[in-house]
Amino acid sequence: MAQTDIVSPPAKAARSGPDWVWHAENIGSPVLFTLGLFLVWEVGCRLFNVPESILPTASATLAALWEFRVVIFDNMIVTLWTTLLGFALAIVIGLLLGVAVGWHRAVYSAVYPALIAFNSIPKVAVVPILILWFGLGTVPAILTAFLISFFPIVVNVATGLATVEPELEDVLRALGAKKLVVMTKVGIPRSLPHFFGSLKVAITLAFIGAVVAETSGASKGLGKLMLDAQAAFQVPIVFAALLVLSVLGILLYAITALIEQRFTGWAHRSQNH
Amino acid sequence: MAQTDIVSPPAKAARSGPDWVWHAENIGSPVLFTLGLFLVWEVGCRLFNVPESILPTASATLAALWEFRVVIFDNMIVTLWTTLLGFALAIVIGLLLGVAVGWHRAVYSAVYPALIAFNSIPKVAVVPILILWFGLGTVPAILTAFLISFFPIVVNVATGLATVEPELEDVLRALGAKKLVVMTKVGIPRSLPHFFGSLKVAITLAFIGAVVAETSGASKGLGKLMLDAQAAFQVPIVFAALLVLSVLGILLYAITALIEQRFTGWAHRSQNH
Amino acid sequence: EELTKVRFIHEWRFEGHVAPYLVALDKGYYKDEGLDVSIDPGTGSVDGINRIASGSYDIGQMDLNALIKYRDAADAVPIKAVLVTYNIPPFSILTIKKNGIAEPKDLEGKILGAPAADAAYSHWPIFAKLNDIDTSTVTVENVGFPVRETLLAQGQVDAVTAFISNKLAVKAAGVPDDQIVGMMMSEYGVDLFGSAVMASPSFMAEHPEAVAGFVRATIRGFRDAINDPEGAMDSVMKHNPIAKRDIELERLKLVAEECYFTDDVRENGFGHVDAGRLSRSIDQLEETFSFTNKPQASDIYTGDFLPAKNERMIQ
Amino acid sequence: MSVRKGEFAAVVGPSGCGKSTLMKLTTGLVIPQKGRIAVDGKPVTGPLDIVGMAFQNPSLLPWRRTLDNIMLPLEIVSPHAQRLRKHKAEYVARAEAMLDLVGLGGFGANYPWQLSGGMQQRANLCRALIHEPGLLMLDEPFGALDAFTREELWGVIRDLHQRKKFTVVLVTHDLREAVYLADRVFVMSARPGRVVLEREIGFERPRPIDLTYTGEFNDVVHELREKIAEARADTPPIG
Amino acid sequence: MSVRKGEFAAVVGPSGCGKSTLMKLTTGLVIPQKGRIAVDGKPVTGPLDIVGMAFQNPSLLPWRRTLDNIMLPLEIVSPHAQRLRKHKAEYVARAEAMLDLVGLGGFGANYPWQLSGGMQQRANLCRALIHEPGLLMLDEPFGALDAFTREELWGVIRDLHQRKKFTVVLVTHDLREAVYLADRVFVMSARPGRVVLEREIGFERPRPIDLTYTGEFNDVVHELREKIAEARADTPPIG
Ligand SMILES: Nc1ncnc2c1ncn2[C@@H]1O[C@H](COP(=O)(O)OP(=O)(O)OP(=O)(O)O)[C@@H](O)[C@H]1O
Ligand SMILES: Nc1ncnc2c1ncn2[C@@H]1O[C@H](COP(=O)(O)OP(=O)(O)OP(=O)(O)O)[C@@H](O)[C@H]1O
Ligand SMILES: [Mg+2]
Ligand SMILES: [Mg+2]
Repeated sequence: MAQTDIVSPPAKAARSGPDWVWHAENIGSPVLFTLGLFLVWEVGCRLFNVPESILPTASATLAALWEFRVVIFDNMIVTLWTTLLGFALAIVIGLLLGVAVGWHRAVYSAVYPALIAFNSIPKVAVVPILILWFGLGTVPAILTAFLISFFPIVVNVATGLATVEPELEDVLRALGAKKLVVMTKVGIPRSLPHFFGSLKVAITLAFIGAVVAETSGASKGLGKLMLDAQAAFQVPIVFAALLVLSVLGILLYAITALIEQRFTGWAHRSQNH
Repeated sequence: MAQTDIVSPPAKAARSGPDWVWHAENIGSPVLFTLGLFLVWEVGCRLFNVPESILPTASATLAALWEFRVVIFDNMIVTLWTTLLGFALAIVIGLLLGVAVGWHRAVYSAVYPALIAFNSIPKVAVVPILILWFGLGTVPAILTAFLISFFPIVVNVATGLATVEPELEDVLRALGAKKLVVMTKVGIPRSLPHFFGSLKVAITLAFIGAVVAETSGASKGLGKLMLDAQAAFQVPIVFAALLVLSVLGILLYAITALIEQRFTGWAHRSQNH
Repeated sequence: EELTKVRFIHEWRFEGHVAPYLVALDKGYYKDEGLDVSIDPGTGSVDGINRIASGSYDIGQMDLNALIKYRDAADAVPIKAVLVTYNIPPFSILTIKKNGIAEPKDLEGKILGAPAADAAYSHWPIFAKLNDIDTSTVTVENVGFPVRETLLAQGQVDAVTAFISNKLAVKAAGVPDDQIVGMMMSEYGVDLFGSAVMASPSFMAEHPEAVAGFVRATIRGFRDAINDPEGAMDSVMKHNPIAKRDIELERLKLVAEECYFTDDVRENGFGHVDAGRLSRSIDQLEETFSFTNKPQASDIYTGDFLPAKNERMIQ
Repeated sequence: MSVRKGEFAAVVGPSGCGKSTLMKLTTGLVIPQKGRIAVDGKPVTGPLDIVGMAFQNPSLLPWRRTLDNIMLPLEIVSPHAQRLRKHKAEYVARAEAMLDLVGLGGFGANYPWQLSGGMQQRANLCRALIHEPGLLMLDEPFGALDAFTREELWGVIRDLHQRKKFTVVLVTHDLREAVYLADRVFVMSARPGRVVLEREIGFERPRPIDLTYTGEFNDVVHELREKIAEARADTPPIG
Repeated sequence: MSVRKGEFAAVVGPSGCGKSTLMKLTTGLVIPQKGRIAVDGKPVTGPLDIVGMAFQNPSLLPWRRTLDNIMLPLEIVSPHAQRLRKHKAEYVARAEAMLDLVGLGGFGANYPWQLSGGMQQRANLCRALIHEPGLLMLDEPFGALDAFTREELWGVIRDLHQRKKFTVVLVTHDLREAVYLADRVFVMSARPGRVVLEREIGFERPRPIDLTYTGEFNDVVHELREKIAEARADTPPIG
């Protein structure tokens, strides 16, 4: 006879697999995937006979990376520093602007179009103005990194605030909380997943901003190095620098992701994450 | 005697102000704000005697816009078309990749670092490779627009999927729905606010990508026009082109926002929106 | 009769000094040679040479020195120059009178603005060495192309490396004409050629007569542009509607005078190349560029497509 | 515990004892660390598609109107999923009839957040019923309803069960509800929840609502109540 | 309707009649389009800070642990907001005592989604009480609780009201609950909800729980039930 048997009372439920699965997925797969990419790069270059002046092979790039490690490292420090400052600025201002935009419909209507307009402009066009105002040196690069990366933060924070469930806000409003308090106690925590999502985009943009600015006027930095290398027909160095940029991007992303996990663990409780 | 009086039964609650407030906020404020920006631009340039070769006045820019409207318009059409194609590609691939990344932890671990690495690379460095492979025409510009703009979409869709409340997924899982169905019926609709947020960032980036690619090799487009104008000391034309880019950015954003309203109205029910 | 298609790329965008090609095109000189030529603007020699190498273009005008460096790579496509148009390269140092730089030596202790990708800057070490400049005392700032002249005008840098025609940009940045100083590197011992028409090896092999025809028609274009710069502006304006006519005219005249129509050309005809000078220039490049695979003059240039001297005289 | 096919089982127990978790285990939403669960003779290893579940928390999808929320199972469970597109009108009519049945006629076009708590709960119930599941799991489906609406819905469930003969597992806090509706009542103890009592309810079906006012009925309710109180006495009381 | 200071009022009525909306209107969360609402003699124009509200839907903030959720009002309402930082330990102790009181001792460190439905509702109740508000609004606070837990919490609320003399408005579906706890019961009709009946409950305070088993008590409950049934007869029944 068909029947529904339920033996033993509900125990603590198991949602995740054993340890080795976790390791395979979190360490194995990215390593394998990355190795795969390098292989494709190397084989592709050799197979299609891509000229070194356009895309050097992976091995040539790694060789250049090793040979010029000192120069590359020196310049990397400069770019990293510039990027981090610009990124920090972008977080602060992006968060403030996002909250302002999410605060009131009028601010939203007034500021948003201007922000979008500004962001449709290639930052390369803005760098010269910055250089003329702030002189050569690192300030224009920091500002470019900031200018290019704050917008995703604004948009995501504003979206997050706009989509807060009013029921949660009501909990605070019922206590007579002022709008600022509602914002800090509900709006902002609730928007943190959006915010951290935007940081992943922003950090990569900040790198691009710093490098682009360095190519238009700086005496150090990976952007400058890449131009020099290009002019000296040392294309493998250009790609070695790009590789370094990628690795930096991943590192900063990983740090961001760690902080994200710490702050938005509550939101990431789906089964597959 | 102090007491709590409740007269008349609960009627439909009023959450928004009268009509003219809406109009003032939605049309008045952006117009005023934009006019203000132009004024600051004009006065600032005159006051600080900014050389025209760096930043022409607003009036000179508008004059150039009018004088060269035909050339600018012709090139604009090219850039707009390029951008739209790249953006469309970014939406499709970004959505697919975002779903794939949100689908399984292993995909996430494997693909995400590579995506971030790729996105930390300035796209200017990639354009020559694209041109080499796809020739000069519009393909490299379309691809650049795509490459620069798909990442925010991936990140936001993945974040949206990762933060879906498991309770909502359970509704479908309880019906024996396969993962794909859970994804399409719950994951994706629930992530739409994240998705649309990313489109706002992506559309501005797509413009930047198209223009940057055009400056590296194209026979038409606003990027090419801006380079020509810069070289011909017609800096006001450069800024007229930037102005056009801004307006295009706003227009495309507005269209995106309309579609967003249509699809994610349910999520935007906070009081101030 | 069927016209032969020729895809041509110029190293730069359509400014006044590109007029010879545009004139030749507009006046039908290429058609006269049985050619159907398309002319595209470019974004510099490094990109341009790569595009010829990849087969996107058949012929181009690019910097000969960039070609020499390019050919050093083991996998380089054997592109060869067939007509040297810049008898003297436009590489120079620009400064302003009040900065007190009259001689190369005066650059010591000053700030030199130089875009890292600038072709002129790539020859700065040769220039410095030949003129005994102590480079450790010169501060080189990487300045982007768009701000180079403005920074010079603002005084943030004391001198810049540039093409001689960039004098016009310094003028546009507000420095009066008579205050601008242009130091041609060629006058201080940098003995290089400038840009040249170069063709892909496959095109040279398949259409040798088309290459010769292209060279002949181009020389006619140069002759016309040098003799009638005003008239040549019609072609420039046609192909670049946002250009300012008077500025481009000035640019053409300046480049023609300094680079195209030199004493050597006056005497030996347009496109004259002295094999010894070319060899010496490769040696000179070795000062700054470590060859692994040093090309010979004959690898770089061939005079096979050049018409007779009397056809190459400008006046 | 074990429930027979076609049986109406009720589960009662103190708050937090694991009733909702039990429901999730049975439907395969959660996989047990120890113990065994079988439905239809087969062990449960993942979600089952013959189940209709009304969660304790209504969990209506906020981007769908009430009607679309209710029709959700039809889009997923066969054979409806295959038939839905062709027979759209027929299914919409069915959903609307369903809404009428629970007193939500005319609210189909409202979004879930435009409904009151009790209305959401009723919509939730409709969603569990619409695809006529073989096994119906109801987690406190009437908690937010007033006594009269509740009694009317008792009738609805009772009649449906009578007609369709599906298996029902009902979690409730209302002993009268359990006794009136169920064939068997399981009583669970406080955390960690175990079944401490199992009581067959013998009243003949169909049961009229007046049954609940009979002494016989009240005796059963009181008997259960006392047994639960006894069981509670073994565990420390709250407060 | 009008509620006196210190009074314990109960509101009953069919699902969807507007009870929750009434609560929101009273606390100023929603501004009425017509009609007038006054608290403490002053018309309500925005949220009031003397109110403690337990929403029908627990609405615990998912990023805060249960204890932090309960302490939320202390961070906002004066004078606690000013004192909180200095007297942290004292307030934490108070919140923990509160949790113990409702049987959630030891669950303070859990996230809301780790609690069962009834536990969330109890946490919600704690949050409404912790800052000792002058006006307590409870929207079906015991809906998801079993009979025993519920009766224990009745006692908790009764004692608190006795001691602190605050004003309480309680929405409930349980007539026994209303009669046992309230000084006055308001009965609302179905949509559009109007107060159709107002009944003073005269039982002397403090009321022992045994009162609910007396005939006198049951008479009042039955009287109310019949009156409601009469009122319902005027509106079309559901189903
Ligand atoms: N996601 C979760 N993670 C960890 N613990 C949980 C989770 N969900 C529930 N629990 C715990 O499991 C126990 C049983 O919860 P369950 O929801 O099954 O109770 P219940 O019997 O339905 O109670 P109620 O009558 O209050 O709804 C509770 O003590 C709760 O704290
Ligand atoms: N946000 C809203 N927008 C539009 N209508 C709403 C909204 N919230 C509630 N309503 C409507 O107002 C009416 C009263 O709702 P309310 O939540 O006050 O009912 P209730 O008496 O609390 O019911 P229940 O006992 O089911 O909780 C309902 O018919 C509902 O559809
Ligand atoms: Mg439960
Ligand atoms: Mg309600």
